[in-house]
Amino acid sequence: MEWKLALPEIALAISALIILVAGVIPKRDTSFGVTMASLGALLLAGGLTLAQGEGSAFGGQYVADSFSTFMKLLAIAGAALGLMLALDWNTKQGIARFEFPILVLLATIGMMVMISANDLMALYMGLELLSLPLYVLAAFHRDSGRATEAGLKYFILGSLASGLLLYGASLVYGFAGTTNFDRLADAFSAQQGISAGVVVGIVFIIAALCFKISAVPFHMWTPDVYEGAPTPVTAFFASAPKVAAVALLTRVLAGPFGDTVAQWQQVIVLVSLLSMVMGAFAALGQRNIKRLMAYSSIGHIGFTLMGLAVGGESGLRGVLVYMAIYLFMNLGTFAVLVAMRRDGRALEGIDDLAGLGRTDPGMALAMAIFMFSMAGVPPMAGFFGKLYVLLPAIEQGFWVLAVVGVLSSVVSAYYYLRVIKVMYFDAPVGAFDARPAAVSVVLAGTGLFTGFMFLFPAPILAAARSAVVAILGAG
Amino acid sequence: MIAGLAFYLFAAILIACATMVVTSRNPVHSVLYLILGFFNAAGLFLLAGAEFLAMILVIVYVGAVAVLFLFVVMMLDIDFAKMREGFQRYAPFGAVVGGILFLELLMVMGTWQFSGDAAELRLSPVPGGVSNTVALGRVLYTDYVFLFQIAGLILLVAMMGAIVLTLRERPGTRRQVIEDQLAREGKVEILSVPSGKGIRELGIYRPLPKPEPAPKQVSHGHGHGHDDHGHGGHH
Amino acid sequence: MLEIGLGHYLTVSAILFVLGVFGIFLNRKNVIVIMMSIELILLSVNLNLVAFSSRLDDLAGQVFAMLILTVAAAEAAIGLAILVIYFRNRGSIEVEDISTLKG
Amino acid sequence: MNAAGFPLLSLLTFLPLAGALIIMLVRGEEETVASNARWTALWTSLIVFVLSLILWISFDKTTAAFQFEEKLDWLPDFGIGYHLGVDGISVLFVLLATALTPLCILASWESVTSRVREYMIAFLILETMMIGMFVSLDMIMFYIFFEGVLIPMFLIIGIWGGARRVYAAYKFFLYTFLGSVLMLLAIIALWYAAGTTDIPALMQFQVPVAWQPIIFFAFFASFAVKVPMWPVHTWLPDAHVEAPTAGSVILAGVLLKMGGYGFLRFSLPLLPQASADFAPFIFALSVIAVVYTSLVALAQQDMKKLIAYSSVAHMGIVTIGTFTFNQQGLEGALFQMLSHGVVSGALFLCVGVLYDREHTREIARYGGVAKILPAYAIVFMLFTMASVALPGTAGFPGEFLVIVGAWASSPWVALGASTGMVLGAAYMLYLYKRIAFGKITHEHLRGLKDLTAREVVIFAPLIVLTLWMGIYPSSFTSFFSASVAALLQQHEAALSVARLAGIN
Amino acid sequence: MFVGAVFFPLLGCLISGFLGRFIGDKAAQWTTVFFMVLAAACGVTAFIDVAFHESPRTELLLTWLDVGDMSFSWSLRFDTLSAVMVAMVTFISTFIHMYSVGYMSHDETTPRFFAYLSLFTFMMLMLVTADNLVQLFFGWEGIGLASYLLIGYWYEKESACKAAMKAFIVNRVGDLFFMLGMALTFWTFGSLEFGTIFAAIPQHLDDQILGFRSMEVIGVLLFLGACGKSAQLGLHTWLPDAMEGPTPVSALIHAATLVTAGVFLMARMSPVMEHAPYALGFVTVVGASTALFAATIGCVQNDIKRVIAYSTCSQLGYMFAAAGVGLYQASVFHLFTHAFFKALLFLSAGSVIHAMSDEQDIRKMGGIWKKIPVTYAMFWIGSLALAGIPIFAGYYSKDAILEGTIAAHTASGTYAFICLVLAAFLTAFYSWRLIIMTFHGKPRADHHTMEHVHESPAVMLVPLLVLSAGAILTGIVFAPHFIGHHQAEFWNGAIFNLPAKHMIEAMHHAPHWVPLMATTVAVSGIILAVLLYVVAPGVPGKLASTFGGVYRFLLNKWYFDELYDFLFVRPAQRLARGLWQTGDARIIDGMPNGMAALTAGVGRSAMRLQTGRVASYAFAMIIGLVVFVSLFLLGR
Repeated sequence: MEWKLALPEIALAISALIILVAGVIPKRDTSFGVTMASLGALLLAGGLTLAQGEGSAFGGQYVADSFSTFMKLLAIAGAALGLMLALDWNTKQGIARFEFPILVLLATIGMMVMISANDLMALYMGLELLSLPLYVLAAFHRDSGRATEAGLKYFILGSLASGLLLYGASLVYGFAGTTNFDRLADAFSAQQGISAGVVVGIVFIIAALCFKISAVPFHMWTPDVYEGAPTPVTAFFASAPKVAAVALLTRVLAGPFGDTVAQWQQVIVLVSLLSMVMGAFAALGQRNIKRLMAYSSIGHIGFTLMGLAVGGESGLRGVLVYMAIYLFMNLGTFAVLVAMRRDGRALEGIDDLAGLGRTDPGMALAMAIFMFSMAGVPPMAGFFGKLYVLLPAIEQGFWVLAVVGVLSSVVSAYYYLRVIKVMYFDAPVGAFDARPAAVSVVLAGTGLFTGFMFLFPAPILAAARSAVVAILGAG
Repeated sequence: MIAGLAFYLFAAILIACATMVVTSRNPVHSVLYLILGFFNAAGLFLLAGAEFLAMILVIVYVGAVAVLFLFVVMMLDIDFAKMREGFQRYAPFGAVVGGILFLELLMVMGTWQFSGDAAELRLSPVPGGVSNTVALGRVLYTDYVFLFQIAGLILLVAMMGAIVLTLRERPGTRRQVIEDQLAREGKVEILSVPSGKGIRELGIYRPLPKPEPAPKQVSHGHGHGHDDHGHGGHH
Repeated sequence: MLEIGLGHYLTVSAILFVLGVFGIFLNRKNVIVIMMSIELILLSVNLNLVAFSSRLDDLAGQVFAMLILTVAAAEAAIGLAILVIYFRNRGSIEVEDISTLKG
Repeated sequence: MNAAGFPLLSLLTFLPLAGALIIMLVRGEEETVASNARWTALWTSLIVFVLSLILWISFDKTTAAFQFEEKLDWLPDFGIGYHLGVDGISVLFVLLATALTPLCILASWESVTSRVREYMIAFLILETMMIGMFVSLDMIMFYIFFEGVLIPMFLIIGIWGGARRVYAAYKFFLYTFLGSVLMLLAIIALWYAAGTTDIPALMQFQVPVAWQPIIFFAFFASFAVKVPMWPVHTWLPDAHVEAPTAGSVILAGVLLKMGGYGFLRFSLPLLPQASADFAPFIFALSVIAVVYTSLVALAQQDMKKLIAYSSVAHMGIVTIGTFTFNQQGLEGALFQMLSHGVVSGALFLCVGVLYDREHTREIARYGGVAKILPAYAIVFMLFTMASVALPGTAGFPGEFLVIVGAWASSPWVALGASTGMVLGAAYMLYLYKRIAFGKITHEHLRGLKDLTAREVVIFAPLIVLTLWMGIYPSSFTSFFSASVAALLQQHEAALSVARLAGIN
Repeated sequence: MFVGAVFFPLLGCLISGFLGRFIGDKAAQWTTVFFMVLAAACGVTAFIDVAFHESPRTELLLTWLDVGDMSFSWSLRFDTLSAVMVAMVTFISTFIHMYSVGYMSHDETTPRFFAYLSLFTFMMLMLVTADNLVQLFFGWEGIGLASYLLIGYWYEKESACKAAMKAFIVNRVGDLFFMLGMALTFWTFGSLEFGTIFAAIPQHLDDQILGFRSMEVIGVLLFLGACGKSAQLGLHTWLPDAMEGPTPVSALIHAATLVTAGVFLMARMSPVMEHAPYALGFVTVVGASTALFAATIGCVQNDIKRVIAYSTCSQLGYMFAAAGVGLYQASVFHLFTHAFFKALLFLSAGSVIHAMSDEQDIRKMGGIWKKIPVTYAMFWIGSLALAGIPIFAGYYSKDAILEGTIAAHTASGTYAFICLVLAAFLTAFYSWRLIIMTFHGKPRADHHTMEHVHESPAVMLVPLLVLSAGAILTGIVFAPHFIGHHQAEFWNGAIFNLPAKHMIEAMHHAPHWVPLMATTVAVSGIILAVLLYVVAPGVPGKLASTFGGVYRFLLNKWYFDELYDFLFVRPAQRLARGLWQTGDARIIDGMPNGMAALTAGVGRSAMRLQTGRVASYAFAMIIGLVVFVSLFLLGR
């Protein structure tokens, strides 16, 4: 057993337990200390991930390669930034409890397991280890009807998705006699072809993973949950778990199901198309900015899936680059949402941003950068994300995807512009409360990344490239 | 032969129970049918040779999960009279969709094929000569220890989740303070209480807890329930 | 006919699965029933796994099923906890009422 | 590295950005911030302008090759590089951009009073984008700058604009965005076909004939909106009307040229066959644009809207010239773009002068201004005449060359293009008459002051340029003659190759 | 000298225009006059130098445009043709400047006026000295601008503004054809420089464009261009309205110089025109028709300046008719003499108006000849020259034209002859109608005006005297050179005649009754005028009421303005409004706006899908699943 290989996960798990114990014993409120400790743990896990070797462990259930490193770092970053956003918010909202960071830590372990999963069982366990804390986190504001409704909806639909995943997994297992990805790949690459049953199984699995990344038509939970859940939780939802789920989907589709590409490709194409269109249109009439972001994330996932549908080295790289960029610009946007608080009341309406350009130019600037970036206007980072999926899409002749993609980005530009319009063109309605330091840090970091990525794109691109090589080599 | 008959019996009851779970008016009945269904599923597991799982199903599922369901159903104090009947508006269409799904599954299941190399690809072939439980035990803590540990974490999450969501520290409730208990002087006074007389007479009583505020009743069809923010979603 | 093969198990499981699915999207009663439907789906999965496991002579399926049982228990706990707090907030667990968040 | 010995083009491109950063760091009282921002922006843009004069001086006019080249790896995986350079076609546009920006900043000196810091930042960023677009020799970079322009312009229109600014800003943004995303696809398709996005490399590449029409249309979608051509021109009047004066100047002066420049830089050299095939289509649209928008301009009640429509008509001349495929037409188109940049910019400034004093753009609110503002009347008259292409002013050589060039394509196109002469005279003179001539019917006009020293400083260079370009245009055409000749030669060669292929 | 002749006026213009405010009105005026005198001196010297010492030359100034095969420069071409024009323009312009000093003395912004006048002169000189078509076009448009400014000089008058705009825009219509003509010229001859063009003609005789000979098309296009400037039938409508400008302007621009630019163009392009017989025929017909048409209108107009304006129009018709039959020499000669006598007439009219306190309606004049005898005399001289009474300048040139048309022996020539003879009759008639109504009879002005009637100051009278000398003498002095036997040496190749046609010869051999007839016709016209307006003053009124339709038709200038208004102006306005409010706002903007509305609609329905119900969400998922599974199973 190469336990050492899984050191990041193990370290994180042990830290979580220790922090849990440390948090539960004192009688006073320990949430701040616990959060700090959790951030430290995440940092540690990040460091360990960077230092992680390559190889597989636990009878092939766990695999570490540069792909997993890339995605894990993103996930950890997402979790850490999410925690930072939550710090102040939870206190002000009266839900500052030390379990929160620990749940995030456990979810992060789940994500890491997912990303490193090389077995359907590990996949499932990772997914559940991610999902269960998320259900709890969504309902974390337990005195809020909206939060609990969000949690309940998320739970029901999530469970259904798990059911689908399991059903699919059972069919795949039944076909191949194994749940290990490498062996599955062997089974699917065999000459005699594959049965209808396993194809159905694959579809079920894809459907379930599409649920996690909230791709149409499995997206329905997203707007409601995003709106209902506490804002930092939404920030977390929209970032890290998406990265993990995309990683998982990528690994599954590129690895074990790589040889059945003809079967699943059209599904991904369809899902991608629907997601881009839905994300563009349904957001148009939104007044709640969290809901808006939910639809926006659906649209972005559509773009990501475009890369996945195209496949190949460049397509998958597009996926990774897109996710990396999406993660940061999304967290940045949510940092602004977290800071939307006036007279102690948290605000969620787009109109509440009115006049931000005057009352808080720095934050407005950051938000404008994020919005332009999301709309895909160069030179913001978001443009490069889109570019890197469009390039392979056209290279491989996916014209319809590309055209629908860019057109939907025009439609979605409308609502991103509306945010900017409200911030800059409308008269101020009053200043927000002072912005917490942690939020400022997140804003500055993500803002600089989003605005100036074009100057030094090489590191991310190189990392994504080696990650893709790793996964394609494995499959 | 007997196995065959048993299969049909268990399968029939299982399906019937499942149907009742879904269609039954009273959730309590649903839970009870669910329990019955689990028993029958356990029977099917037994027939398939998975004794350990069958037992787990009975113990964990029936013993814990289903009872938990029952408990919650009871606890929530649902007004069954006001429970809505029937199915969604789109039931016919939904039934068609479900029917198609079912037919497709049947079609697939009916013509099940294994991968040619399935035998070679197996990870944990059943070892000969040991019982199912032993065999499982051998692999579970070795080959699958990783997953086992994760399962542990998942249960931890479940525990934390349940606590963090439902535990309320009410003023007046007394928590167990172990130190206090340990530091307690051995002055436990044993009194003989005459029957028919209240503790009050003996002078030992504790204050009653404050009445718990009744859960807010929300009338049906009320558009906005408990909205904690002024800026709700766009309706 | 009494020769019980894989197909029989799979069929039963498929029926269970579809019943579970029906239970989720067709019923208008309360959410607990939906949760029970999910349990039905999981049960059907377990049945599948056990059947395959027995047919393939492979333990992985059973291990998988066991993990599923564990997780399902945890899931049920969390689900019910959420349900309880939801009920506390809204005083109802009817399916139709869980629709404040929409659009 | 290049003739200048240092990365001149990078410096030109990013210096304004540096200025913007400096302004961003300015702190203090609102008044001092505003004044510091103004001065910083002015000095930055002036330095950039002076630097750009190096281009003017040391540009080698005898060659069609790219000069001042800079090349670095940037996104190497897809063969996308950081590649800058200018040739005869682009060099003057750079100068146009650098020359107009300080004027615009001066023009906003007093008229922009709110959020001056942001305004100046937006303008400097805009300058970076504009220069970057003209010096980019990589299509992706080109696209980035091309699109990047939208951001500051959107804000300029939206924040400092008039009453319907939001609608105008949206329309501007979405129209151009829609067009340019299609161009992005075309760029990617070209990249796919050629394996590079490097423009000089692409020019050596023969795009498959079957692909050309679709790519052409994708480029067309973007450039036609930007130019703008009929019938996708309606964003322009709205944008112009609502934008602040300086915004209009830049919009008309430089941004519209991006479309024409795009046609010259991409459509013609890269897609010779499609360009030739669709030339009649372009002609038809352009002639319609000339006649249609000139007529519409005739009916306008708003000064800026009128000039905006006149821009559409003038740019129609440009597109005609671009697709004539002869030296006269192409050089005419280029010259027309430059002159239009100066003249329409100046006209918007003229409108701005009145607007600053009277705060209305409605023509009917003026009349008899010549009596009160004689110096202004002279300036306005000069630019009016330049706008109607009076020989001796900047407007003439371009229009003349285009008409001559168009005749070679088809006399009817030339006829269509030249109707602009009559209609243009009609609407411009009608405008001038209503504003400057007539009795002073609005007494409140009597108190107006004539041009201030600042305004004289703004107009003086434009007047000089207008006359210079009219009287000695060969000092400008000499910059692009070689490049245009090379472009045409290559175009011809490509066409004959295609013809041969067609025969075989 | 050559450069000076052209650029002194510009200098004057700049000084007066930009420094006028600082150096004062008087200084500005006299500066321009001074520079004009210098220019005139240079111009006349240059004329003598070039025409009589046979030294044509071209002064190269600056490369203008150099584009591909197209290259032309700013340069001054001095051959006899341009020298004649330069001399004439500078000379007349100088005196008009001088006259203006007096005429405009009460004006507030005289520097501006003189700047415009000098600018005009400069542009005209650029036109006539152009070495290429483009520079000619520069001058062409330049004089258009200057005339726009001058007509609209009193910009506070609505009618002046309108007239100015009308002049510019109508001219632009002609310019459009000029522009096209240049384009075709370039593509035919590969150059726009006169020398190169003329040299290349033999190689391009049979070039075709759109199924016609290129030469013909060029000819027609350039002539249409000339029509605009020279107010030929169809594009003449601006000229009468242009009388809104100050009278010296009318004299300079609308009599002596600007309007003759078209004729100059024909003469300049004679090598091309000569090879375009059909175009020439067209020129003849249009010219002759204009001559008659304008004359008919001139008979009924009541505005003193308008009458003269129509007479100008008519005389231009003569010139074109001459050019059309190939007699460019006669055409230019008439141009030359006409410049003097028409300027004289206008300035005299100005003097009358000045005297009458700015009254222009001849029905309100009368009985003033004793009060302003010099002006009266001048008017007579001008009219005599105009009517083509022997000895006076007009006689020589007009006679030559009539002879030429009959001698051409072509259908168009004959048509032209008939028209021109009729026009000559009418010309004499309306000229004397004008004289009689203006100066004779009972005073019809009010008492107050009559008291103020006075002779103009010397600064105005001197130019009149000089011009009258010209109106008398130029014919007799220059006829031998322009159209006489020395013409070949005089023109020295500046004008080209097809060797085969021998028009000059033919003209000289025209029937002897022609000059006699011309004189007879003119005299009978005068007699008729006297009969109608002196002997039986009631008759014109009766005639007018009897032939009411004809009278109104003529009075309203053949309803050309109304026709154009109906055909072009109104439809254009309606179209403009329609295109803007319907085309742009509804249809074109309707597309994006409709698209936006549609998008919003789709967005709303997408939002409606999000019902908030868990069961529906689950259902959506299941539908998706079923669709995908079906897709697979069916797709396999």
